[in-house]
Amino acid sequence: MPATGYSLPDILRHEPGLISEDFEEGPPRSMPGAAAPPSLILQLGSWEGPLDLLLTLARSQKVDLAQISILDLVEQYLDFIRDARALSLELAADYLVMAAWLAYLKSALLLPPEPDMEPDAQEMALKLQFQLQRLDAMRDAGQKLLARPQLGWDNFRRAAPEGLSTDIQSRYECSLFDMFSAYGGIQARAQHGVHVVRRRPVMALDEAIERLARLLGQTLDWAELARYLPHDLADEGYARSVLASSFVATLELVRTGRAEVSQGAAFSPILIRGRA
Amino acid sequence: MTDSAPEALRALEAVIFAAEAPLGLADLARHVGERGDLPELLRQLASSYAPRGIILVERGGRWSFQTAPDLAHHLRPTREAVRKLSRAAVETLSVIAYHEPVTRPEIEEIRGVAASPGTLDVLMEAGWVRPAGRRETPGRPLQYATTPGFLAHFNLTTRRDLPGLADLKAAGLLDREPPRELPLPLGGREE
Amino acid sequence: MTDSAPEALRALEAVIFAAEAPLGLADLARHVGERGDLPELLRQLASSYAPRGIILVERGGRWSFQTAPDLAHHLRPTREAVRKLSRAAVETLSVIAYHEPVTRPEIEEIRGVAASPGTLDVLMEAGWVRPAGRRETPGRPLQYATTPGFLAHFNLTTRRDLPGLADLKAAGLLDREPPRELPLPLGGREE
Repeated sequence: MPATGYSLPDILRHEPGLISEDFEEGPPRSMPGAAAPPSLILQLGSWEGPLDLLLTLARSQKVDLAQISILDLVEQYLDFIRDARALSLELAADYLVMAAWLAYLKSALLLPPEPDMEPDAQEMALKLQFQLQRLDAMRDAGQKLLARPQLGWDNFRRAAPEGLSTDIQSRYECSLFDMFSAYGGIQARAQHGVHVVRRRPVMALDEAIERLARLLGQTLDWAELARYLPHDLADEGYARSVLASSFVATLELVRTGRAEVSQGAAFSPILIRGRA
Repeated sequence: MTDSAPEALRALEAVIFAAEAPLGLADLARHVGERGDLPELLRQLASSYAPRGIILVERGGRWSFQTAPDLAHHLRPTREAVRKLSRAAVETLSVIAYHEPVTRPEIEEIRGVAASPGTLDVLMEAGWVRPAGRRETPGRPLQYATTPGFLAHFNLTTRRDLPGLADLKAAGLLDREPPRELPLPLGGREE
Repeated sequence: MTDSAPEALRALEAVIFAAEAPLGLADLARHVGERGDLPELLRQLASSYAPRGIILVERGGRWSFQTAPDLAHHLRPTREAVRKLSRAAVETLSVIAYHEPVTRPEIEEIRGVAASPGTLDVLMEAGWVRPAGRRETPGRPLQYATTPGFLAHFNLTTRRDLPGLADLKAAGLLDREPPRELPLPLGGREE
């Protein structure tokens, strides 16, 4: 029993010289036998692999591929390989693998069928014949395709068509509400701007210093800063300005040595007295 | 005309069709051979195409096929793209609507920001704003106003239908409080 | 057919004429509008061009004008010769066209050799072959199929027009496996 348990497609697809070029879509295929270095590959005539050679030999039988004798074909192939070796031609490994497989097929076909043999020899032969027919059909189809009128040779399209395009016309979306709220936004901004810009009644710092210094000169006792502020100021904004300016005035008087300031704790009343 | 004419016409139309540029009589003769009266054949071909969507035209002694001019809109169909107006554009539109005719410096003053150059263009492209003459003041600035298209788009009969400031306020559109002032930590004063 | 038909025909021919590539029904409808029965209008247009030197052809559901094949001799001098395809490329092309969608291992099985790296690239560069999704089998191999450009190049209206397709199918030669009921003409075996 030969050791060739490979199914036919595995053998046919195997090409040692291209083994490094694996396909993106599949894992590397397992290789029967040792990898032959690429230098061993020999293009036998113009055959593209053993199946091509088989097909050429089959066609030499000058019968329909459907009627071909697989046994005769096997003999032809094995003879061919023998002749090639006699001529010391180096054969690519896959031609030899095919030869081994065909020798196995031949013996399987000639011996009484073994019931538990997998795969069945008849089936293998059938598959080989199918593959030969299919390859032949594809070759034939390729030639028929090439015989058809071809664009750019038999007929032509326009060389420089203008092309089509689509003009985009913008339509703007804006609702009445969008517009009103935008205008409202402008008005609100403008009103806010008035708060910032309009000149308000303020007590200037110079005025506060002068006033505080005058009041302090009359007493040397500690007193709350608030007591020195004018009372009953109707304008709250002005009152705040007076408070702020008077506080800064206090600091200025302390800095120049004309007053002392004291605060017991954060946020507790600020006490102030004049220095003689 | 001999009965080879249809063949010559077919060859002529194929050659002119596939050519990279309009072909003169010499080019045509080289491709289809000297068959009869080329100008006459071209006239026949042109008249057979006249009612079609493709026409044969002569320009400066050179012939080419082109599409019939009245079908241009099929070759460049327009597709509407809906775009939202920018905030600046909406604001500018509202200022023009409430203050027209209004000059650009006035728009900028009311909005409180300088107008970007494209804003008025967008409003004019939308068909809502038009130039409305020059104001007879120094510099003669251009004025802008709204269009009938503006009224139509917003379903307004006249500009008088625009709500007044009081209406806007009542609708809550003016109630944008300025930020509250920070409390002063100086104490004393409140008591 | 309403009396708008001639207008629709004119628009159709102008659009197809001006287009840079063959147009499908959806493209055509976008350009000429939904006017009546587009396929019927296209058939009318095609038959009105049939005797001319320019013909209207359908290739893979896309329509284009091209010159009539019998006039090639008038046109060829102006064009470069088409690139010659290698035998492997032609064979690979026919395997893909008749078996699509087909994976690379299947192509190699049918051809009996490993594909050389350049073959599929050449076919894809020519615009005749495209990746056509992955097959949902272990390894999820990429599948290949032909393009409308392939049909256009070889003047095929649809894949059904591939030479001998029906016969090959009937003979079971496009199946993945040999048909079970095939007789066994094993020659010598019977004696």
